[in-house]
Amino acid sequence: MTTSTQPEFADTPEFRKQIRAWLEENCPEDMRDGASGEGAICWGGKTWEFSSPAQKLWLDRCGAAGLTVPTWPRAYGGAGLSRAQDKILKEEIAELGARSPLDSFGIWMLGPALLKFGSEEQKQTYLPPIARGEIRWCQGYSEPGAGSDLAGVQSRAEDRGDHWLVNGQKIWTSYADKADWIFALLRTDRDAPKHKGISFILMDMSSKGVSTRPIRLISGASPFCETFFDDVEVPKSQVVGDVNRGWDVAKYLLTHEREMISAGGQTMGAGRALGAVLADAETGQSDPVLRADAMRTEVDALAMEMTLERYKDQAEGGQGVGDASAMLKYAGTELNKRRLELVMAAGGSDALDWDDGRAPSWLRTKANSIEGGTSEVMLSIISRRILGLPG
Amino acid sequence: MTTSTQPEFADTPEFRKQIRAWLEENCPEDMRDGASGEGAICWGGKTWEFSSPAQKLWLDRCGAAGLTVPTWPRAYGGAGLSRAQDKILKEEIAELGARSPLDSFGIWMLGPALLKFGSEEQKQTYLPPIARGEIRWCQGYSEPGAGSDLAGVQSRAEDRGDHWLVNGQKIWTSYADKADWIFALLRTDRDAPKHKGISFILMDMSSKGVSTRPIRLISGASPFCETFFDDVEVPKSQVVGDVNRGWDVAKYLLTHEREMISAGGQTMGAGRALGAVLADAETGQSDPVLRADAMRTEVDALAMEMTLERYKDQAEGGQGVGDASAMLKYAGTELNKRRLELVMAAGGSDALDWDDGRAPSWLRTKANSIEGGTSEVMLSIISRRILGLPG
Amino acid sequence: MLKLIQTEEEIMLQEAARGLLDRSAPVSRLRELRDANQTRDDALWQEMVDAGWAGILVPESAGGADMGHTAAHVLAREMGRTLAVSPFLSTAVMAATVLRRLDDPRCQAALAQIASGARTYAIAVDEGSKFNPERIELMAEKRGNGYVLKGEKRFVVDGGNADHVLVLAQSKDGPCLFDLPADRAGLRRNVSAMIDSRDAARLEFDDVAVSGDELLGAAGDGRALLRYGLEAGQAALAAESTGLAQAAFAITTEYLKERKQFGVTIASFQALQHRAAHLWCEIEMTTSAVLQAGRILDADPDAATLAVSVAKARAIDTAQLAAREGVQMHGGIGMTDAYDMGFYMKRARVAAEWLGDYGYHAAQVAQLRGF
Amino acid sequence: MLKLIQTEEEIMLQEAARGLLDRSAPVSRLRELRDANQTRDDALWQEMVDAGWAGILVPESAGGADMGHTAAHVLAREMGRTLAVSPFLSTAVMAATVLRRLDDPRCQAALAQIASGARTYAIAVDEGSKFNPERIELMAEKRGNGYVLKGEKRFVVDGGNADHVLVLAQSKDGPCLFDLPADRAGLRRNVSAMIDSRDAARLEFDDVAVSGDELLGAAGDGRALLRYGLEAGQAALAAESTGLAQAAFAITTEYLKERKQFGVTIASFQALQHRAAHLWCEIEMTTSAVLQAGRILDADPDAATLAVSVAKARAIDTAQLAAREGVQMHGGIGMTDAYDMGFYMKRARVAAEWLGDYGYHAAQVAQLRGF
Repeated sequence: MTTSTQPEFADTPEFRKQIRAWLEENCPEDMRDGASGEGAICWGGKTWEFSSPAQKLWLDRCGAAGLTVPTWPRAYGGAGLSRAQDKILKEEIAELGARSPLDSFGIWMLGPALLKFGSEEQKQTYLPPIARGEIRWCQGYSEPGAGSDLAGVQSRAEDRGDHWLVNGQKIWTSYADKADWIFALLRTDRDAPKHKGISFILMDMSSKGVSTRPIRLISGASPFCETFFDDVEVPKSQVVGDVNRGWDVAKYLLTHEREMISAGGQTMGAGRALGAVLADAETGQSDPVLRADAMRTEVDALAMEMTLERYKDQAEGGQGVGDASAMLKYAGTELNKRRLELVMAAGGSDALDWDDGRAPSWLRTKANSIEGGTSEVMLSIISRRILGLPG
Repeated sequence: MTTSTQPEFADTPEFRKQIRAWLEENCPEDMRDGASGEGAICWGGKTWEFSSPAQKLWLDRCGAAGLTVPTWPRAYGGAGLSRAQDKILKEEIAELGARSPLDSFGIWMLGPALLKFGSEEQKQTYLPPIARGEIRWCQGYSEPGAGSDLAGVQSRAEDRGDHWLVNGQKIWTSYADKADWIFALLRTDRDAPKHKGISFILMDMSSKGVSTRPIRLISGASPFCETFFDDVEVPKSQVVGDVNRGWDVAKYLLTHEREMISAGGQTMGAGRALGAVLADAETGQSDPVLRADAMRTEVDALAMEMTLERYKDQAEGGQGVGDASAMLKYAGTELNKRRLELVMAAGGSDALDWDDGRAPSWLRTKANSIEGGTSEVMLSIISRRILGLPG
Repeated sequence: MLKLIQTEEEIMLQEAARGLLDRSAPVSRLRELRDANQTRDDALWQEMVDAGWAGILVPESAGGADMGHTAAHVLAREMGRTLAVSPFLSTAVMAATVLRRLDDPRCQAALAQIASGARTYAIAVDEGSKFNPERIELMAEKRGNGYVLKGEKRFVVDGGNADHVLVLAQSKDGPCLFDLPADRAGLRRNVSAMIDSRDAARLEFDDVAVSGDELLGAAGDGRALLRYGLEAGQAALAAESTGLAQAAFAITTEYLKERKQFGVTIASFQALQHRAAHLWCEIEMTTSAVLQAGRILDADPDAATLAVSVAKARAIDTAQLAAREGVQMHGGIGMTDAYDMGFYMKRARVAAEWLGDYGYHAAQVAQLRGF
Repeated sequence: MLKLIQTEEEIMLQEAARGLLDRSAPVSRLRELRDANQTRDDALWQEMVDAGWAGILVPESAGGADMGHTAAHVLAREMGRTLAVSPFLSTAVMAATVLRRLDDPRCQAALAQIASGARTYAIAVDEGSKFNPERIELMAEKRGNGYVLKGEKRFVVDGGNADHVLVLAQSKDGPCLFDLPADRAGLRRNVSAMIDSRDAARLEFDDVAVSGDELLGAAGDGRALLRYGLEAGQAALAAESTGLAQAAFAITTEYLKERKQFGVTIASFQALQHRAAHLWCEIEMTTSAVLQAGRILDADPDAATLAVSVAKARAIDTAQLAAREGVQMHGGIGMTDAYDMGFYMKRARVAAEWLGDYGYHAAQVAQLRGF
């Protein structure tokens, strides 16, 4: 699956020089503005409309070089970089101000799951199109009424001999209306204990019987959808891992997701901005309540930053973050909520205008401590797995 | 049991005039300084040493008039005042700055319990000496290791035909080393469900086999004691209410106690003082953190005051406080802890000197949310009985 | 004396109010208005007028019910429960409180207009992003018998729909309060899309001519006069926020009892129980503060500042906590626009800023308590 | 680079420290000292000296181990766990950090005295009830080659027992830092009964003569010079407070697992579980901040203020929370003097004031972050 043009990156002290040269040569000027917001993201997929020819060129070149998924094996569309090389690559990308060529749930979620649990054939089939941005994936975990109890999956896949027959409903499926495929948890054994009867199944969203409906949040339009399955036929080969052992895959991905959300929670409205927020506020100097809240939040935000740094250092030192990811998720998202409460308080009545933009961000943060595992679930994980308290 | 000198107070508009005249005539000058601290309290009892002849005179006169326990029936040493009269009495006492003639657990706790659950003979025997300050009582509820589970009483009273044989240990028995008698919860049926095998028993502290040991707290010396019973013989007549139904008495007194503690928690370090605390603080103007904490505490203290006022008004209007006493207990004691944290922060290093006096008060407040039912127990009571949540 | 319990009359009023609002102004009505880009509900206001609510603070001589602030708070609290949209606070509470302080036939007439539903008001105070009636820069320049107003007012709640505006302006004689029709030449109203789907506007005064008759009270007395209205509004908004908190809390505890997770109702989780119990305590304390503010406004309005600020500070804090806990305890569904909790959160945020935020009112308390 | 993970060397140091302290300075030792009205433990200090701790920041040329601030924090954290009583912070951290900045044979000699255990120090800064090195009024008047000191210092931790004192004074040339023996004529030490049963004193300087040799660095540079020592002390105190929090938390979670109420261990109550988990998160975040402060003090002490203030603010907040939760979760027994938790609470309160309270350090952070 590797293309003939794919460069070989050597794991030597020369790597930094080599990758810098590659980036200099291949990254279009327009992709060097360091932009990272929603508008700058390239999600890829069959229906993707590139924002510019440069965006397409940048994706194609990175995809061909395996640099959309640098640490994946070359055989599956990656560049086979080591962790250390990947770090250098990221530094050089930051140095150049290059945009990310491609972001997707395929890269963040399904890829790692397939690399760990997929069959060789599945890896060959699904990974390279992810790497090249050809297929866009969405995830189907949550169901209406299940909430924190992710294993309470009711949507079912019935074994019909040569195929699964899928019926049910998923919720909080981000970008399901734009995705080409979905990876979903489905109940394949209704009699087994709830964690033992679930399978991790891949489905083509263009299959007959699949439909989606966007969800409006209190913060406005959102990428979230409800997704409905009505007698959808799915080939038997599209189960990842063993049938009825899908919970293992899900658990693996959940820890992975928590780490990402906690890191993301931190960057939303970066720490640096808080000083400016308060400096701009009409009562930023005169109101001790606002000021004290900001001081506390700033102290905690810095400690959070240092904690993310420490855990990254630990991970590089080979110590996994493990269950402590629950702490990052909990503390990061709760902090982010406090930050945006402060932004609203500092903004006063100006921030009450919907068009001002602060209010939607503020309301959106209220979901941070719900999505990807609620704060309550995180505290229970810490209590049980780290502190060893019963329950 | 009424003395011949006991005045008749009429429940008429004339009452205020009448009681004012009585107070003017009977309250010694030295007892009109409005003092209410520990040093000013008259606890009474066999071993009580009066701080002055005026203290004794004031107790004797009030005792004779039934005004140590104004709302108790005249037959048991009270003045038989109505609730409205009692309120007028308190107003006139405050107006004159008269000290309380007598405080005791007999008045606050045992009296109400006997009036509700005691036999006629028990009322005749025990109430008048309480009213006259002749017998000082202490309470024996808690046991080492029982904590919030007050019904987990292990100390036992065995039926020996003509008497109970009492063995066991009580803790947190305030002033047990100075009390003449104790009212205690003792297990009288070890086979019954835990709430059904407890009796409410009165014991003479001078009985053979009773001993006490004071408890030192983190805040220093305290009135609390451990009390030990080693084969103590107690007459059968000294059970209040039915044998094995002592929990009913205890529950009644617990609600009563909660209301008192929450009201007391509020008056410890009165609201008015907080402004002065902060005005005196070296960084009271310049530190937004200290200032914001003080502002929040002051706002909440005022709301707490208004809440106590509202509940008093409700009680006078005939609506009982009931389970909401758990709220008063919880909110009042948590607030008091915050207040004293603030006093310490405002005081800076000056307050770190033990002899300065602020630190012992601060440490003492930490017990407020434990004694008389922990904050956690209060929240559970609210959750279950007021909100109707399961558990 | 000032009893902090509701009278039977107040309890009856509350029951009547709840009936009217549940019928004519449930949260679903706010949703309809929002979806239709509407910020006024004339039919509802007419119902309120018919029920005598517009005249709750209007003297009987001007056709009002004259029931006092505590009664107005009963209504405001019920409106907070269903997030009713109406000019009640601006018109029936704030404007009426100001107008009735003046012994002036024009004010009597204005009060009659309020009570009959013929006129609604908005109060224009803020000029920055924070409530600060001490810093007024909108200029009133004397011209002939009248004045010319120049400047800008922001966050004028009900400002887009009101018939009249009370405007606090600065003149060389000191602060002046004017009562003028909102359609006066030179006055431009820019309506903003407020997060709680109600009406607020930015008012631009571009040489707006007002007559001497439109000055309320004496020149220089404007701020002192308006203060009665502002404090009445703050207390009523505290009452509304308390109702909001109570409703959000009731919805949440109901949900806790129904919702199952891991095979049991989530109401059985002790961590949620304790948080719910704590929130209930907060609401109880706030309820007391609002009752106290109402009693003092009725008995001695010149001494009400402390109680009003305690009530407003507590109520907006409590309402926001109730909304936050409401969303979090509901989980994902609480985040959806299809569910009502978001409306409670947005209204609580607006109440947190309108007529003074927590810091403003806590500072009032600190000052009055000597620090 | 500045890795926020402990090196193997640091882990070994920690294990050795824990062994020594568990053996020679458990909390029961503090209790013994308290009951005997003692605030010094010479045998323990000698053990620390023998283990090289007194010289942890002393250059090897002066007989020290020169292991850096992060290593000093490892020791401080372990001392916090058992509430060890020693002049470590004042002497080995603060005084050593100041003295080693000067290229001066007398300072070399002083450092050698510190490392050998021959001399202990106290740092005299505060003059009011709050830490404020910017406001110094103790006067240093030039007299001949030397100075005369007049004034008062308060809350001088270790001030009753130390051999030497570093004193920050005001001269007409600006702030001066002096190093003088504590038994100098005219210097009176009033030892106070500090709540954590350690040594703190009020120092009265009644025309105390100091020689020009006793001035550290140049006249006018005193505050800048002392700042290095103060920041080192603040960070080490943050480390000590983190150890305190960890120990209080460990005792508490053990108790939760053992203690039964209503027939089950109280560890099974979800409300307590969530509070314990929250506290654990707080301790983790604080641990990161202390690690960061140590790394920066070692790498670039001129840029350490932000990290040090974050660490100190976080650590004293966390330690106090851990102590409060410790007492509350233990219930009645936690309130008794016979149980250790009260000692943790008292030490945490002293740490909260010493070298700057939360407000002081949060203000430093705000200033450095531009608001």
